[in-house]
Amino acid sequence: MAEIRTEDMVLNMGPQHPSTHGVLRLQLTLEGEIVIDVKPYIGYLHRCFEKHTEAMTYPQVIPYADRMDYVNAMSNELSYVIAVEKLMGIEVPERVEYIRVIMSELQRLASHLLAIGTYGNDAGAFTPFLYCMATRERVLELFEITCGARLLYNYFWVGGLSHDIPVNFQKKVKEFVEFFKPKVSELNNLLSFNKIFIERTANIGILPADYAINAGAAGPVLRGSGIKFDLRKNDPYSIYPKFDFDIPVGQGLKGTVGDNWDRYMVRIHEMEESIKIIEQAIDNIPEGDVQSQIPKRVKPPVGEVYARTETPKGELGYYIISDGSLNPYRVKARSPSFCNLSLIRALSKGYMIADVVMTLGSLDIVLGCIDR
Amino acid sequence: MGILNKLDTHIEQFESGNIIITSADKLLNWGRLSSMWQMFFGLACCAIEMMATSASHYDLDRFGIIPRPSPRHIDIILISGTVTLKMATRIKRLWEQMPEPKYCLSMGSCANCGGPYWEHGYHVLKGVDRIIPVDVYVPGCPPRPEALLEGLLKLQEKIRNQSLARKTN
Amino acid sequence: MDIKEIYNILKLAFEEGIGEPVTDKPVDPYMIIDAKNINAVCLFLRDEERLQFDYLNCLSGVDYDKDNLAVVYHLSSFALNHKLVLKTVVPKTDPNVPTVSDVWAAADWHEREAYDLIGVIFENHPDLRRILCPEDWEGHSLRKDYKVPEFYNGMKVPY
Amino acid sequence: MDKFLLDIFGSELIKDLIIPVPLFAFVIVFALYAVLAERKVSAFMQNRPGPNRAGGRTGILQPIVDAIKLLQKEMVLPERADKWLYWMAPFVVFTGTLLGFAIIPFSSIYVGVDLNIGLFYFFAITSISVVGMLIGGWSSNNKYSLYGSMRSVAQIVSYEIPTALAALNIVMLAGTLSMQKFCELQAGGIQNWFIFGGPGGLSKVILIPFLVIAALILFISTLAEANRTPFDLVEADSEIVAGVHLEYAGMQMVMFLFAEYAQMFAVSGIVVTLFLGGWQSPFGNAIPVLNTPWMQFAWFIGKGLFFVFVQIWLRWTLPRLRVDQLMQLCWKYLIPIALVCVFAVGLYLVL
Repeated sequence: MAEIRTEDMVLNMGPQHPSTHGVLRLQLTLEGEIVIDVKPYIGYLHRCFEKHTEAMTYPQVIPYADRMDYVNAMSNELSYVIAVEKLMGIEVPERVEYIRVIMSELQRLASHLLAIGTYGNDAGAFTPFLYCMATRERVLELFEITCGARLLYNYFWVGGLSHDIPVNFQKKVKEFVEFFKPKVSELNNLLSFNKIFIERTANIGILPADYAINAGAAGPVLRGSGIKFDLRKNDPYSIYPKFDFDIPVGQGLKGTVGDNWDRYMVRIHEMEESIKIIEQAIDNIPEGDVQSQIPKRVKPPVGEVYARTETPKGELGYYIISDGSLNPYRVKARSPSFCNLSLIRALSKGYMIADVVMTLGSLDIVLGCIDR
Repeated sequence: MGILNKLDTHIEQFESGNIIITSADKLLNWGRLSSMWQMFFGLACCAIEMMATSASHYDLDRFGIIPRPSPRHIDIILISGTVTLKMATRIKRLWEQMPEPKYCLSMGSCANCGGPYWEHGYHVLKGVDRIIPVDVYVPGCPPRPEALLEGLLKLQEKIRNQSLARKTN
Repeated sequence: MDIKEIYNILKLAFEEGIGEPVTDKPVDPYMIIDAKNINAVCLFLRDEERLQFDYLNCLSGVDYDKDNLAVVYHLSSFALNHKLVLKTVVPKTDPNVPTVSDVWAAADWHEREAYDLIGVIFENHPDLRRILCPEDWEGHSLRKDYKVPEFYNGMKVPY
Repeated sequence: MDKFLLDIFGSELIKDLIIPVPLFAFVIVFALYAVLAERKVSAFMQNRPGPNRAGGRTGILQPIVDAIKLLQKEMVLPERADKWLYWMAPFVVFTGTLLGFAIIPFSSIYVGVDLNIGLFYFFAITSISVVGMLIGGWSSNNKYSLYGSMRSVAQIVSYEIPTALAALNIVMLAGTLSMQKFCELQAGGIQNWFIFGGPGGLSKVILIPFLVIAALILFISTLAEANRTPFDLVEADSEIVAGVHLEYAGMQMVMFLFAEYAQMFAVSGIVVTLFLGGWQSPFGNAIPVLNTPWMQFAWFIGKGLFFVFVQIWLRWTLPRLRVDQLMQLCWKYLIPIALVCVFAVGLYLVL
């Protein structure tokens, strides 16, 4: 009998595909349903962030930093302003620090809610997505009363804030915290401990700890592999040392340490921790002027700085080179999604098409952050 | 409008304002405007607001707008975000894959004219209308969900005034 | 561990190609390493018991000055919780730097990005292609002398 | 009914032409409004209003509007598609489903055709839609469609087995394959439904657990045959975009959708007929008003719609399975359990 010739199927997923979370293109080489190789192609949202920074003054870069990782704009701003403040040696008032921490933790909630919701959608459950979006809407409401914008805020400025929090902000946040607490268990009942969902996520896309470090994984992806590393604790910035919170890590409860379910669960637990931080911070906001330290002209001395913060996606670092003028000489953003996405190839070999989708969702990428 | 264009030759004989044509127009327009299926497709920041608009709080389903994953099933494409040069050819192809009658709504400054990337964005297409025809522009960076809804209502208005007999684009 | 101590350790291990640490400018001190040494130095930094730089935070390509390009490595260690900045400077006419993607897998995409935007060529890189810009893009866009093209594939680029 | 129509028209041919008309109308109306029901039910489950512009607050005209719009859509023939097969596929799929309706007993006076091998016919004829899906997926010349059709074939063919095994229990108990006979046998109230052992003495009690399990298996596997979540791998949005009907536009896509929604009711009809008394009132003849032929329509359709609701409910609650897990569920769980049920019922009948 003549030998039957077989060919691998090459399937292009994206740049427009419901579950690539934006404009990512994955080139899958398939053998039936089994994935032999994945080649990610990025750059479909390359908006020249780094070129823009060279033409803008330092404060003008903040809105562009917003637009990098557009689902957690506050954290992006925080990272950038901390970098510039470090370069200029500015000490910001404590009130500003408190507000920044509260805002970035709220932003963490919003970002994780979106990540979890879209993850449910990847698994085929559409309802959790809408539940998460409805909860997220309440967070956006808080941002809206503070700075008027829902998504991209330009709220943190170098040395301060664009304006103070509104009068009833603390009351609203407390109301929100009370509203949010039962939502986590609701989400657990709806999705996390669903038998089918566990079947779909546990033991899939296992990321060993040593490879996670070597490949530069960050944030929940790193912690999902069981590494207790969080910049808020390990390389503290702002006033995080003042707060008491845990670092959730993946424990392999339903499968192996570092599988999709662990990464997912780390996000659920992080939301609980964020609520803890907000509760501790909201009552202790000191009085003060949020704009007293804002410099008239942001003109850092010649030098360079690499500042990193823990965004919901992981370590976001800005490497800024200043040549002493009003514009940065070079700004390079080390985006967490960029490093996390580069893992997809190693994580999805040998699994099925449906698993690639789930693994991609568990990495929680935002293309704006990857392509910049 | 492809199908409308084809019909054009046959109904030239009717004067515009013919009572049968007008009623048929109304019915057909009503069908198109009340059931605009959109593409399950987002580009950038605006996509998040688009998702928020179709979620429970604002609920696009009220207007009969549901997301469909395939370009063959849809009537309206929401260009939600920055169109880069690398993506532009793909968007053009998507547009060509959509069956007539089709509409395009450009959401946000980036899709309208390049937005904040207009000057130094060497890799950004300065407005999606350079590659595909746009029916409604929604300004904002990003537009609030209310603004997107307003844009969709404007598009409905536009469809309402279209006609089999006379082309209004 | 202080950058001075790291310098001393490196100085003992490598005879040449390790620059004096620059500490006078704010904020991060750095060392300039010769391009030809960079892979060996990085491997040493990762595997040396006292240093253990197991994590590559960031790898940036920089248009350093009129004639030179630079690659900047931000390293940190999980085990010992210290940081280090390395630089390597190459002329624009011959921008060849050995890859470190065999030392840290994280460097793979960062190097492709630096190649794409700055034009540093990483020797022995497994898959050195453009990553952000399209394959047929011309020029390296983050160079200071970069000119925006008039047209790309028939689409007008400037506003 | 046959006799009545024959008396009026006096011709077999006209009678045969008239009989399917209400059936066809029912399928179309049901499919249209099942789409609306899905949107409304999902809206209710997701705290949102759902369609409420076309036709007032209830959105009652939304399906009509969708239909008007889809009629205006351009028919697209993808480049390099196999033209004839491409045009044919939606019709094959829809016809296969529609033919299945022929033996669904809506009432004691109305059934498309009361075949003596009705159930067997149903399983045979609905498999035609698999062929349609295979044709559609292949001829579209799209890899996603191809994956969708391959999945659909694997899935539907596998799930035929547990479906047939679960139905076999009732066939053995009833000793017939005729759909009307199944219903007639379950007369006399809820205790005589086959899910509760069917008509018989006290000894039937030992059958009840097996039959409940068989009913569940039948429901689950028919869910898979109708390609509904959690088994909607054929059109899994997040993996293979829309699967088989990815390349179809306008009315052709509607044919696929109609087939899917019609199939939902058809499989519910099978579950209802086999296990839940078909068109029998749960009160038997205790309340004769509720058991007139016209009320039987209401009972049957009501029971059917309940299962359709359950299908929608599941769809908006559960994530979907993976391909291998789907097969695992079928071959490792459903088939062995169904076999146990068959043995138990057989043993009972022998003894």
